[in-house]
Amino acid sequence: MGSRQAAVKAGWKQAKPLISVSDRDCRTRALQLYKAWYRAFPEILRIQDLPVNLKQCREKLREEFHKNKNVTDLRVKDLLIVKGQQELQEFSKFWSQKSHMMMRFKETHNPQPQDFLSKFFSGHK
Amino acid sequence: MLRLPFSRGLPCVRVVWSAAVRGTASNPAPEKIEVFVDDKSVLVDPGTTVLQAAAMVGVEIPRFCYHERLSVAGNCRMCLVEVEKSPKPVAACAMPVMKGWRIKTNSEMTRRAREGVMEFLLVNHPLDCPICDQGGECDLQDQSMAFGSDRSRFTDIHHSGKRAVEDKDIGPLVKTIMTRCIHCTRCIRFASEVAGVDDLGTTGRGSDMQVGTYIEKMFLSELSGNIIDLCPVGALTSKPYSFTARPWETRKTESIDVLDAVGSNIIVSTRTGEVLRILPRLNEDINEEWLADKARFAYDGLKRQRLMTPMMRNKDGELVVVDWEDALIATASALSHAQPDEIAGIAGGLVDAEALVALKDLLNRLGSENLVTETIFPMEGSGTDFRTNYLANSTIAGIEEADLVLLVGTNPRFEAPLYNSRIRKSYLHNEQNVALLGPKINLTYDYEHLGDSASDLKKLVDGSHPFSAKLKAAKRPLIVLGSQQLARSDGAAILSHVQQLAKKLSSSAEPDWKILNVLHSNASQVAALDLGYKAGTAEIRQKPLKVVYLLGADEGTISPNDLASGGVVIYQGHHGDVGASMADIVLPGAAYTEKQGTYVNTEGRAQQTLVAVTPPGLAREDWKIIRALSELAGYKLPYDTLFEIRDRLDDIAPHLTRHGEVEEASFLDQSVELSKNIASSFDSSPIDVKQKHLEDFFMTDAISRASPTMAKCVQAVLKQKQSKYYEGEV
Amino acid sequence: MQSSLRKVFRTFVCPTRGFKSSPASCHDSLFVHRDSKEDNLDVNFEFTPENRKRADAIISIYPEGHQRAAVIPLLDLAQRQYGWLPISAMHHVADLLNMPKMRVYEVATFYTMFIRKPIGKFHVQVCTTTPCWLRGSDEIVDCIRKKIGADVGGTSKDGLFTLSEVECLGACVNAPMVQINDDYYEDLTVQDTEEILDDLKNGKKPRAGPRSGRYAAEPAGGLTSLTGEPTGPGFKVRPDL
Amino acid sequence: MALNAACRSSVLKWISSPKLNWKAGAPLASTVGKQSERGYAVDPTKTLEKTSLLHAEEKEVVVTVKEIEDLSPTTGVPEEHVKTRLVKIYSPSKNPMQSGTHNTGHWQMEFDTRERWENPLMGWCSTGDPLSNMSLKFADKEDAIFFCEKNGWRWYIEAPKTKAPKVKSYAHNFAWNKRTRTSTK
Amino acid sequence: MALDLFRPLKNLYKIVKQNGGVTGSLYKLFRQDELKWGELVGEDKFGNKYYKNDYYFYGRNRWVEYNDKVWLDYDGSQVCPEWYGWLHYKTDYLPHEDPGRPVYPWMQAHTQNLSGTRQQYIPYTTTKPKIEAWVPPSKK
Repeated sequence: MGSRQAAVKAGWKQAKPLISVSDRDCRTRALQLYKAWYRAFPEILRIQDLPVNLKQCREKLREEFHKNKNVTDLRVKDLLIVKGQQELQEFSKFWSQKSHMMMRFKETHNPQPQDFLSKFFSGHK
Repeated sequence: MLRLPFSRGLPCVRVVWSAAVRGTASNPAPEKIEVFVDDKSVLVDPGTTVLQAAAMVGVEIPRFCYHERLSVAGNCRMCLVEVEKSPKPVAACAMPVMKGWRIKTNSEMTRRAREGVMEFLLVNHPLDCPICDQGGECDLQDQSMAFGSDRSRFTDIHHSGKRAVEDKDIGPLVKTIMTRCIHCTRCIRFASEVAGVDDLGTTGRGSDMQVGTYIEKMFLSELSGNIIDLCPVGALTSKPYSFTARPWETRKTESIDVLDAVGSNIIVSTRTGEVLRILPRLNEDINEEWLADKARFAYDGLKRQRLMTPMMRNKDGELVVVDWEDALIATASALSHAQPDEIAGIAGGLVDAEALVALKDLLNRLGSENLVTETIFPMEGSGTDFRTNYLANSTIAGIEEADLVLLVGTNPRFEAPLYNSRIRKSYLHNEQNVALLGPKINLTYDYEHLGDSASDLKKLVDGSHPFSAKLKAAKRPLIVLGSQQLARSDGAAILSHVQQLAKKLSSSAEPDWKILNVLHSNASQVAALDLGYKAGTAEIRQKPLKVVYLLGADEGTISPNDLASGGVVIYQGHHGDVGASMADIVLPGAAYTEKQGTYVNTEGRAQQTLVAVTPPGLAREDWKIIRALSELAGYKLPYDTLFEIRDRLDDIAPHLTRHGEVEEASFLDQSVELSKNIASSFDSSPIDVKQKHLEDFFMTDAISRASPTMAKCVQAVLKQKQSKYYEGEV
Repeated sequence: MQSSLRKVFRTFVCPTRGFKSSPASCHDSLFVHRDSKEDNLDVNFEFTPENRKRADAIISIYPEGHQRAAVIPLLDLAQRQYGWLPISAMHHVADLLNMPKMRVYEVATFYTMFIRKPIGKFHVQVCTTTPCWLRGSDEIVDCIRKKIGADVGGTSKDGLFTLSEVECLGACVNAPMVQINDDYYEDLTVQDTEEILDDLKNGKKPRAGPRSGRYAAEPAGGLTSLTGEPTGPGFKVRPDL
Repeated sequence: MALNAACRSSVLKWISSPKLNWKAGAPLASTVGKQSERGYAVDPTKTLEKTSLLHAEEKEVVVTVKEIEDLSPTTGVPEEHVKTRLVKIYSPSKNPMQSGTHNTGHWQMEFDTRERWENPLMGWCSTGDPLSNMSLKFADKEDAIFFCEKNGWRWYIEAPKTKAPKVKSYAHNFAWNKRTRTSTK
Repeated sequence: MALDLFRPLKNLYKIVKQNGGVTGSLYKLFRQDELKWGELVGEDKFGNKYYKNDYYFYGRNRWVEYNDKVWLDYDGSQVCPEWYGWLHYKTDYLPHEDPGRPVYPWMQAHTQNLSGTRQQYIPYTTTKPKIEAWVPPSKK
């Protein structure tokens, strides 16, 4: 119980690694994943018959990687890499379909109001 | 296997027990005695019952008639347990433990005893669980699953021998299906001990015994709803809630009641965005486990007369529905076209601290200082500068420690029923004495009546009153001043005299004992005064008002005639009541079940309500309306989220964000000093209270006035008063 | 075949304990109050001056603060005065003792000897418990029934007699017996019963006690034991002591 | 055409390669930039493979991480439901309708209530809140706090209300000179 | 039997003849996308004509030609219930031949599917609002 209480106060701890053992290691994996995606896109585009071009795909790839640029935790990064890996496999094998890819290009829901007033006028937010 | 769950979750009880036992031992604790419950050793105080000792080690003994807050009856026999070397099982609820006893709560004898009791109870209990409202939260159901036999020997398939009892009509709140009654007598003990209304009893004997009122009579109590909770079976169920929902279908939100100034803890049960019922929630410091009828049953008022869309008066003077933009822009322009001193904000009795602080910030930014509450509090002397002046300083739980209570111009029974039930509890169990200065009313306990003349206060202060000797002799005296008296023209004199009396008594009382208590009648007053609102509308009515912003103010303390010509009344609130009918612009806000708001009760304890359902229609949380308005008026308030407005509250009054804790106030000496110069002339009119009778209790605010159930209660009470069997009790 | 054998076996050889309910044993009186012609709040009940004195005397027995213990004797007193206990009598007692009315109702409904509905002048209570029954209480009941023209629980047309069957009244030695108001009439025969009822009807008060000529509960055929003088000291004691 | 097909199958083969080595801290053999024989620079499956460490032996390896990881990027909870939600951590109170204390004594987390709306035809109720039915139970409150912190939710604690013990005695009903002497059962 | 090379032509002749010459046939072809010849077995109250020709394969040997008035707005629901059974091979009896067709007073007259028209059924809410709004008192 005591250790948990300490845990609430943000600090550092030693933990078993998920996959990577160092930041450098992790970076390597991230780059590898990025490259794998980069290279898999022509094939994915071909088999999925996506209505986007290669450039757009690669821009999107960059964007998706950049979304997580603020992640610092090694193990979270590892998990993200694993998930990216899974997804690559799913798309390459056509387990995920066209719509799953296109979801990335177009939000399926309307943009939510951001400032207080428009939130106030739009509903109970 | 089934017994396993009952023993779960009790380690925490044990901690509490031991902690509290340590805490309350003022005189040298008597030697503890050791007993063994299921071979687990436990040290208990002498006099502890077997059932309590078992609870300490986490063994929950089944029971029907035993209830922690009622006297021990020992008549259901469900708590029979085996004690080693005793030839017969003993009733755990009534038997004090003796040294070295070995209690066996899961032995063969115990189990057989329980099974036998269960069988007898079920012989005469109808098998109507599918149509019984208690189903799903029924002690009999649960315990027959856990401890009963798995087969029946009841072979009366022709239903010739099953007991049947006619139902009683005890009012519009409690539905009785007396055939289901298992004669635990909890309701009778509650009525007699807690409610102080000896109207329930058992008539007949043997298999003909029945619980009821003998004569046809309404259960005339402001706490009657609690017998629904107490009833372990479905004999007493809630009439408004009947056939509405099963307990497992509902979502429970733990919240706070705001219909009186006590701030009872409640559980709001909702389903499909609708409040279905309100139950009390345990809080030893406030409401124990009881709840007043208004708090429990006025929830249907939340579904009627609601303001759901913004409204504005058109050219014909009719309120018509508009959208938020229009309403807010019109409000903003009205505010910005008036001079700062022509704007006033009036806060009503059901407003949360967040909305109060938002309105105050907005009006202050506009340059206006005209922020008042509807309820009057004298501003002479130290006024509301010291919290000690307007709080129930001894706290609600503190009543139990007092040995003498002097009530001044208050009827706690209807102004704050749970405050009154505490006094009654102390009266019964702690031999507390009570005196009342005010009209003669029925408080459910005996009290010494000191007349109703305000000038007697002067005699009490200078010690010439016959009661002064008793006050002086008291070690822990308590003075409870009703907030209504402060609205009198001599309110300041009354307050100052009570303060002086408190000061005087503090010399003869125990050190650090707080004497002065002000009992408020609405939930928002303390928070408003804490935030720096002034009390009473008299002062601002003198000003040439152009814009009046009514924040849930429904008491009609101000009327459009008080405004300069072309004045605008803006009403923000949740019910169409007095305020909304006279408003030019209506902004729909949220009721207490629909917002996360802070309320401070009469003892100065900040607590928060939680969102059980979202506000209906276009209604919004109150502080958000003011925040949106501020942006349109060009004075944007610096908070967008609840966290940010809570930070703002924290800046002004840190205790407002410390939910659940009482912030003590102790500046009595200073305020007495400052109040000495107040003219001490009393009115000749006798001290009076508004709520003298039970029918005055039910409809006191916008929510309860909109409630059909409360209206039915008033009708039922008035009807009962026509009856020959009514004896002028309430 | 086998199963029916098993059934027989179960029934006779090892009967399982069966829980059987008796037919609904509804009490002949109601345990809620209903206003009626005879019993409502407009019925005026006050203790007569003598009874009031008695009541005060009863109350004075109990210590200060515990006067409500007098509720049973006072209700009894009220019943003796009025013949039965109307609701207004209960209220009067409650007011006298300053106790909640419900608590008085509880007492009045608990005890079967408090009668809460109109009753005849003479309450004939026939014991039909085993000893009396063996000695012919059935005939006595039949006789009374015929005589007063009302069934058990009923009142005769002239309002004089109410017949009830009661459990043992503790006079088994003088069975069969009836209790009429406060008096026991014992060792009855049908003829005796008729005589008693006739007397009461005619305003005479028949002598209470055994009708067989016995004084009290002594053996009917004279003493069978303890006939001689009691022996003196030293009876059958060893001579050397 | 045939070449293309061959390429495609090789890509698929890599990706579906079962040689995923999930062992934590295992050394990685291949490095970036090595040309594979099929002409692709990187084998995607290798990202999860062995790490090149000096000490190739499988020994206890530890990394230093933040005490409370922010798991929200990996949980799949929409961002608005991470940032705007408020979690209440509380110990549920006893059902006042019953004597038993089952389903109490643990800690529980619940999200703030969001709007529900009604189907205009049937009156059925819907909500757009994916977390409205998520109520997790924990043995103690630190666990609950830890969980919320990890997931990036704001939380607050509602202090549990406890019962005060009270001396009770059957004899009080019959006390000679106390007000607890009641005339009830 | 020798292959009758002229059979298609004969059929064409029959079809054209039955459908009212070349213009009539073209008209029907335009309306129904199909030209058939067969025996007219009856006509319902809506003016739809029912044909039968066992020359065609089972499943295509009974058909309806909708009333000319509806032009292209014909719809399966315009077949009246009496003919429905015959048309869908539920029975081989024609409506007037069928012995077991009771007529009850509660039977409603058949209408075609009105969806998409002004007469279509629009469901309305049957639930009471859970929360009643305040109606401001009117000055009038």
